[in-house]
Amino acid sequence: MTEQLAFEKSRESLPGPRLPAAGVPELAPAQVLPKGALRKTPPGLPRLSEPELMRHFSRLGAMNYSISKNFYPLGSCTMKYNPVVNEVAASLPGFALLHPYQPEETVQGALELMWDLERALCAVVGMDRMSLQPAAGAHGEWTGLRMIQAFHEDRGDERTEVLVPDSAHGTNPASAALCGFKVVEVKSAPDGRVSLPDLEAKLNERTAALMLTNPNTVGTFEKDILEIAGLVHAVGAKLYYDGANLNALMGICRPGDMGFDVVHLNLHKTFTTPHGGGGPGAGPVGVKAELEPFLPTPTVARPNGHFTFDYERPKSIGRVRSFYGNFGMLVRALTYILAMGGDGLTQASHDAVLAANYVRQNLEDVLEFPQPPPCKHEFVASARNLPNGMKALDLAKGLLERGFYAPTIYFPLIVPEAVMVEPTETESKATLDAFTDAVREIVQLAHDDPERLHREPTSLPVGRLDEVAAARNPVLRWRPAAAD
Amino acid sequence: MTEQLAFEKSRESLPGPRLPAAGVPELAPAQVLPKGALRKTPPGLPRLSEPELMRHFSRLGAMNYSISKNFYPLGSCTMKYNPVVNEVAASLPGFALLHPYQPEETVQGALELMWDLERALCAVVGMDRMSLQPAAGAHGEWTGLRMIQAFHEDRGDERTEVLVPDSAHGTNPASAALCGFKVVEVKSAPDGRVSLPDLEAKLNERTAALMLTNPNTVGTFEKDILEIAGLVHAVGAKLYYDGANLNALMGICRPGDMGFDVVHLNLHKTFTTPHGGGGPGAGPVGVKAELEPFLPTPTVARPNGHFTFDYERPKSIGRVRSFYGNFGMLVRALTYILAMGGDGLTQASHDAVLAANYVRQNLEDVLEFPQPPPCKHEFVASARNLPNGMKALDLAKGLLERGFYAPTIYFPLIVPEAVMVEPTETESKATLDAFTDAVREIVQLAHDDPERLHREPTSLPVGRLDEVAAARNPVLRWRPAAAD
Amino acid sequence: MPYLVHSPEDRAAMLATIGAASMEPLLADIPASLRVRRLELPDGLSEPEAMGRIRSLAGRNRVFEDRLTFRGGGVYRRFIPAAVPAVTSKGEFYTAYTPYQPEASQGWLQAIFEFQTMIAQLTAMDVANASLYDGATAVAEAAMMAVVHTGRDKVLVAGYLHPEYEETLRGFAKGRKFHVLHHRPRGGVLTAEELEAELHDEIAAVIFQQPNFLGLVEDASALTAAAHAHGALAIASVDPISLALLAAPGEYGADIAVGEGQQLGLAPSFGGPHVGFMACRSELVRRLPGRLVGQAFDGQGRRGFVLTLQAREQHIRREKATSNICTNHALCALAATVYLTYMGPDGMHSIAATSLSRAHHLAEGLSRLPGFQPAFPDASFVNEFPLRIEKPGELLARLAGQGILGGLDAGRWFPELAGVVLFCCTELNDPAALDELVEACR
Amino acid sequence: MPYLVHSPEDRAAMLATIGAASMEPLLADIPASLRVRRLELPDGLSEPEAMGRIRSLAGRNRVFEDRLTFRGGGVYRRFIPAAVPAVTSKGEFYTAYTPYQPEASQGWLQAIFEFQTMIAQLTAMDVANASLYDGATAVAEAAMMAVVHTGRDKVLVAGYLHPEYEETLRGFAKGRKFHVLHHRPRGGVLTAEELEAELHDEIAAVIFQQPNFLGLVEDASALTAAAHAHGALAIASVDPISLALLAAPGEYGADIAVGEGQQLGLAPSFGGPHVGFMACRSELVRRLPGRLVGQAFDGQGRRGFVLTLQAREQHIRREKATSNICTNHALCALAATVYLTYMGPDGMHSIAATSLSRAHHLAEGLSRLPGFQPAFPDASFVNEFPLRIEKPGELLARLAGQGILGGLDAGRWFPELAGVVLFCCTELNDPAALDELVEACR
Ligand SMILES: Cc1ncc(COP(=O)(O)O)c(C=O)c1O
Ligand SMILES: Cc1ncc(COP(=O)(O)O)c(C=O)c1O
Repeated sequence: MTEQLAFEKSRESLPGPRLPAAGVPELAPAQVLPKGALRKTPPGLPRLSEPELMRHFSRLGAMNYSISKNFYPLGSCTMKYNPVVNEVAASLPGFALLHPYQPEETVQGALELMWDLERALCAVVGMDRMSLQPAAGAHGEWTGLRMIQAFHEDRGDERTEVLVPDSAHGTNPASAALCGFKVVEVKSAPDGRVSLPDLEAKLNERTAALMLTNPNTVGTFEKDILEIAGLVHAVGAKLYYDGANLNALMGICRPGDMGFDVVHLNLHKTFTTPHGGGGPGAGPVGVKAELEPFLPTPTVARPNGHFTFDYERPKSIGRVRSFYGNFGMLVRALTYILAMGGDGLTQASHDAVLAANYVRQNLEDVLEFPQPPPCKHEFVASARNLPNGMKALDLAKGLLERGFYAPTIYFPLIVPEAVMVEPTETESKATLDAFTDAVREIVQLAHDDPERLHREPTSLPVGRLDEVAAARNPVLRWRPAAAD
Repeated sequence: MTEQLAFEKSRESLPGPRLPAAGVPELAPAQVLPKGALRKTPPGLPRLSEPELMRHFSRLGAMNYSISKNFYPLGSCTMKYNPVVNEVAASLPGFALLHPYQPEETVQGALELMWDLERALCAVVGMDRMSLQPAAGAHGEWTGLRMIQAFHEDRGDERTEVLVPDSAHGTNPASAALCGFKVVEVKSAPDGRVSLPDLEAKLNERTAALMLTNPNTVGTFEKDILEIAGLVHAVGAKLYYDGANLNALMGICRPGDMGFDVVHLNLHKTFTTPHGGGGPGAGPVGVKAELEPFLPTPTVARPNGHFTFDYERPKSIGRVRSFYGNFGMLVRALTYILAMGGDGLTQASHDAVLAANYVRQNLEDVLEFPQPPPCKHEFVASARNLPNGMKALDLAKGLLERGFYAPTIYFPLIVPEAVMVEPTETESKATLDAFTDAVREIVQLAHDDPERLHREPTSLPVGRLDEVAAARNPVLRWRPAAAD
Repeated sequence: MPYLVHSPEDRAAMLATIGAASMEPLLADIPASLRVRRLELPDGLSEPEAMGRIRSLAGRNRVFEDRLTFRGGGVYRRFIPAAVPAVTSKGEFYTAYTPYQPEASQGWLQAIFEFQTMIAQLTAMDVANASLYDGATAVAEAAMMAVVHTGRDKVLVAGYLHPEYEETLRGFAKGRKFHVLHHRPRGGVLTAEELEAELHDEIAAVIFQQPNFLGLVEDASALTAAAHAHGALAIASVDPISLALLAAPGEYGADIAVGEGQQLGLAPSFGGPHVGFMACRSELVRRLPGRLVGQAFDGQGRRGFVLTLQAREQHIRREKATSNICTNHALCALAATVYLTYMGPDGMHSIAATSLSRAHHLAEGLSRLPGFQPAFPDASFVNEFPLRIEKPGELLARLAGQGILGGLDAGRWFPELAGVVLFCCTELNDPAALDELVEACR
Repeated sequence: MPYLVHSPEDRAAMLATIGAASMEPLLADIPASLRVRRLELPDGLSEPEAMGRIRSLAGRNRVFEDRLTFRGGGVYRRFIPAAVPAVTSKGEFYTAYTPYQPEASQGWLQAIFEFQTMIAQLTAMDVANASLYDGATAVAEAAMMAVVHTGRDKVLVAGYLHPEYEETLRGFAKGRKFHVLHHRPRGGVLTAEELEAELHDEIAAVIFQQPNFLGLVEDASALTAAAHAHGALAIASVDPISLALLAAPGEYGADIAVGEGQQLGLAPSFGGPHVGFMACRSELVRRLPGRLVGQAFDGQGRRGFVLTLQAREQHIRREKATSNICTNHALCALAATVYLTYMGPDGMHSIAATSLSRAHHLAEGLSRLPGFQPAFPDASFVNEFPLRIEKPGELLARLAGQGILGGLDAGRWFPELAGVVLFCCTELNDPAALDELVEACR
């Protein structure tokens, strides 16, 4: 069942909500503002009563898949359980009501929280300092590359290229481009790892950095990482770590020890801040000491027991957004780290790897696996050989029909009909087994009744939507009937 | 899709949650407790991790109808919108964390809140004082009857009977019986109102009270209420008001002016405290001055600007439960009253009456209406003449299938195949129209394809459940497989 | 106006459908003499203004810290997992009605079925109901069950039952016309001999609290056996957390177990809403008050849950019902269900054992102070204990001044206990807090 | 351990299925030299202990009252209807991923479609995207759109743009290799003549803030016209609440409207997460950064919503994408959607008009004090205004001591504005609070 838009439920004569009266002499805007500055027609917002509003959004919520509901096997997204206590923490008035420009002596707790979180994250990844400012992973990538750019410039070393594996997430090349770099693609070897010969061929004195994630996007550990780091550093370039896949490694090994110079993390993946239907996240960036001078301003310092924002950082790339970062997400991440501890985070990564290998093993006979086991926290299968020409997309829709979300499909680009599954450490064995059963059932259906599979999903508010038509003739907003 | 029980998801070796260590010398229970006092086998509670727990209850929530989801036409239940801000109010630490035995000077705000609420409710119903102690409507009825009992006893007047109309809610006779009274049923006239001749015949010097609700349970105003009150008072009995139907009358007329001596209210109906799937509610009881000495102890007093609990009430019936009532619900009710104000409550009752008459009118040609219009906040139809022997139950199940909850059915008992609809003031015209359409569709289906209607609902987690078998062989708990 | 949904046009259209020119025809059957000109309340406030008033009321209360709250007496500060309010604040649960239509209410019905099972497991009884208002009315309902079941008209309160529960019971007894006797032991807890002397064949039930109101552990087996020897039912009012350590009512043969569930995930909230629970032996199931959820199957054999054995209830049986209860405390029962699921057996044991260790540590520390002594040194306790103190009023006022909500003055209710103060400890009173209390009592 | 789900048996069974005796074979491809012995963090805490630490951090911050907060500068205390967090705290929304699979994500997709529409309506522009990180990066993204669209490599910041937005913009410009010029007017607001003098044909866009950082109302039409006269785009960074009163960017012909949505139902939260919004003319739609939701139909003709025009985005276009943004600020956009739905046109007008009346009342009151004077007496303002004060630092410290978060010292960023303090008023600063501030400033 679909739902009317709020605009369609609106009634023109419904009065607005009760709000405080001014209580001082009321001014008409025209009394104090130039005529030309005034709005001509009031904004066409919907008019709904509060009961209608709450019902509207409750119904929309019910039309939506979420972790609350069931398993989210989205590879590369680390859709793990979001602890409810984190939400309580972030909404404490002592955090939620702080103005960013309050006097520093009135926000010592907030600064200490940032200080603690920076150190905890550094401990996990083995870096020296971190900026908590970037708002998401891509923003962190851009920030990291800007620092690398500034580092090279500072040494009078002009470097114009960033190397990115062909298996990389789209944000890597996009961030590099946004930073003014030329993007040079590095090929993957058949096992999904970086091709060392190709890397060597492409590294040179123009190379500013190589961006990698490890485990890589096919879920395999880059076992030659020390050699890779050596090659990169040998030409004077920096090694950048895309932390989206950190969930495999906590307490097991550290990017900092592998030779990475800059690391971004996705607190909304590894550190359980909720994904929120597409953010807000947080993408802290860690660096080795050498790059510290270039960190965004301000950083948090503690000159003599008192916390303060440090703006006196002449080599800094400056701020990368307003204020100090998505502070509310930082509160959630620290709450999680305190609850998990070093022991808990380590077990989490072990369990994430265990779950991925378990699901992979259980699907071994129904899907194709371009890479040999073991995987780390995720794996990529190929739906290329599904019966009757059924595709990864059909598998995905079949899963929706059976009460699961779909894996990431058609990424990474190096695997045809890619089906990328990341179970995370917070899904029970019973759930993983039910997922495997659903995949098997779909593969069987592809064999027995491909027509039916192709019609799925049928039990959701809508069936397969025509995305091609939607993009050809985009309708990106509602318009009042008259204006249509 | 049904859901496993938490017990069925449990795994024996799953460790419990992290909890604080004692931090003092740890004692084994056997060190300080007599051996015979110790538990032999640990309680067989389920072992679930927090992620499983949250998913479990989220899934149960999704299997449940609620006001959040859609219209609840349950007659007599006043299922109106529950303002979300009320929930915020009740969870303020300044209320939620108060111990009931804190020193009075540390709970002045709580006492003032109770004082304010008592006065506001008295203003709505026209009574002199009120006790906020009862936990629900039925508890309020019992409390009110106990006061009437004590009042008569205090005057040496032994009265053993309570009159209750045959249309009354089951709690009325049950409360009277629980109070040791003999219940005498008063007949309803064909129009659903109290039969005056029958009332006169049954009133006598043994009568302690007549319990009424007005509008009565068929949704009709007892227009002879002043005459009824006269008759009741003439024999020295008291008139009791069941406030479940107050939603029709706020700002229009007051039970106190009609001659009622005792009134209970359901804050979980008229005053928007959420019904919570079956409570907690709150059932304050108001009295005329004459009955004030009998109110439960303690009441809130303000001797000299300072609020205090008054325990010095020698004629009081004593307390009717622990502490001071469902305080959290009182906070919600006062928040609602502040937001609505006298003007808002008045409009609410007008709108409730309007909505009921509107829906009634729209169903005039498809259902039978034993009582003529106008109704007040609710109406009762009869499904007696549905085609092909379809019953009120079939209509109810058909509504579930179409995304609505069912009206109250088979109550009041005086209407055969009763279908009791209370739209409330917080359902939009669009929703009411959709409901009417659904009823029409079902009546049509009863005509066209009774078999299909009889199979409904088909789109919910389960179909019609065999309640007879369930009661014949009751399984009221899960048991571990071994013990089965 | 807040929470109203109609535009003036909507109202006009609805009136037009009805065929009324205004609201007046719809109200015409209300005698004119009864119509009020206006509701004598101030006009409504906007949400921020209403909340401003409410916040200012909340601000006029003093909130003691969890760790410095040592007062119990039936309501305790305990750790409430964030998962509990996260579940109970779901609109899907709290805006639902009692699950009359089972097909559309499986979520609630299953949750109640789980609650019933958990209470049965915790008490080791056969069955439990869907909840009652609170611990006090649960005792009263249990007494009424016993009166009906045995056909006798007296119940005996044996030992220190919560005084407010006893007062509540007396009110119900007055209505239902049975008698409440009581016996208060000199030694804080009852001996079987003392009880025996009070028992006779007119007694429908022996009601005792475990641990009793003073926090002391009764010899529940002996009390139960004595009751049974006289044909009376044994009704145990139990602390649900203590059941992780103490013998369960079902283990010592009690007939009905009742109690207050506030400690299972509910805020103190100035005394309510909390939740009463009740469990009993199978033989008594048809005498249970209130809702009961049972298993049922649909035509396709799918398992579901329904309200069942409704022939006990007011809406079917009216004046012959086992109780008048209708709306109960479902949402509080849901909180308890989430709490017990979170804790599991290990969590319950940890909470109870930590509380016990800390309480004994505190009792020792306080008893060493001059002017403090155990009120009943021979009795054992779990996490609440009575001390005899010279000037309790002064001490407690002094502690409050230092932000400590000290023990509860039992002399308020029991003249024989003048000077006796009950201190309690939970997992929230960290060791440093215990030290602070001892220091402040010096 | 919290949030982990497997029992030891589960783990053993999973390893057995895999055919591994322990975790080691699964980690064997990690060079031994890289393996760490242990993660150097303390062991985990129970929930009450972790929250104890977190609460103690929160407790070390000072929370100023809503009514006594007069500091804005991009982040404002506004009334947040309880409905807003009630919606955004639903697990159904906040635990969802970006809605890649539309059939299972209609709730989110429709909410974003509604957000896009509301932003378009508010700004009177053709289309809006699904959100950006914040107001600062929204300005930067808009500038980059203009640079690409015009093929020019300079943007002009005209007048007082939020200094942190300008700094952010400069960072993006460094990377993308375009130049940021700026002109700060002497009179607080720009005149068309002043602007004209700065304009030339290499300028891709004129970027201005309305009201500007000082709270003053720019002549947006004139600035827009001047930009267009030189083939530059006009980018307006707007305050969404002010749009209830002030001409909308679409009304004066701006090409791109951006802004910070914090005031639409989001807590200050020490500066984030908030939400950036962006709207533009239809011609620019394929240059928009980030997510866009569009209408689509299924085989049965049912309307639904999908992520669309993805050929702009990084996951399809990689280095050729319009932006690198992936995760955006959807949940904050949802908050704004709920807020705007709650307010409707009347509510928005009421909030804005009340703020305006109060701000003018306050400005008058403060300006009467000795040592206080309007910094730019000829300029008009909505609800934030600059005063010139003798010793701003001392005054603000004194106010803080009295629990008042006074205005914002603009001299911190702009040397020419030493001694200028920006005061703001919203619907939460009740008249008594205004009096208190004036009194405290005496
Ligand atoms: C491998 C990888 N890198 C980068 C990103 C970008 O992170 P964000 O979406 O937080 O910008 C993602 C996630 O979407 C990712 O999976
Ligand atoms: C008419 C009437 N009277 C009394 C009651 C009993 O109220 P409660 O359920 O709060 O005990 C109800 C509601 O269930 C009712 O509808």
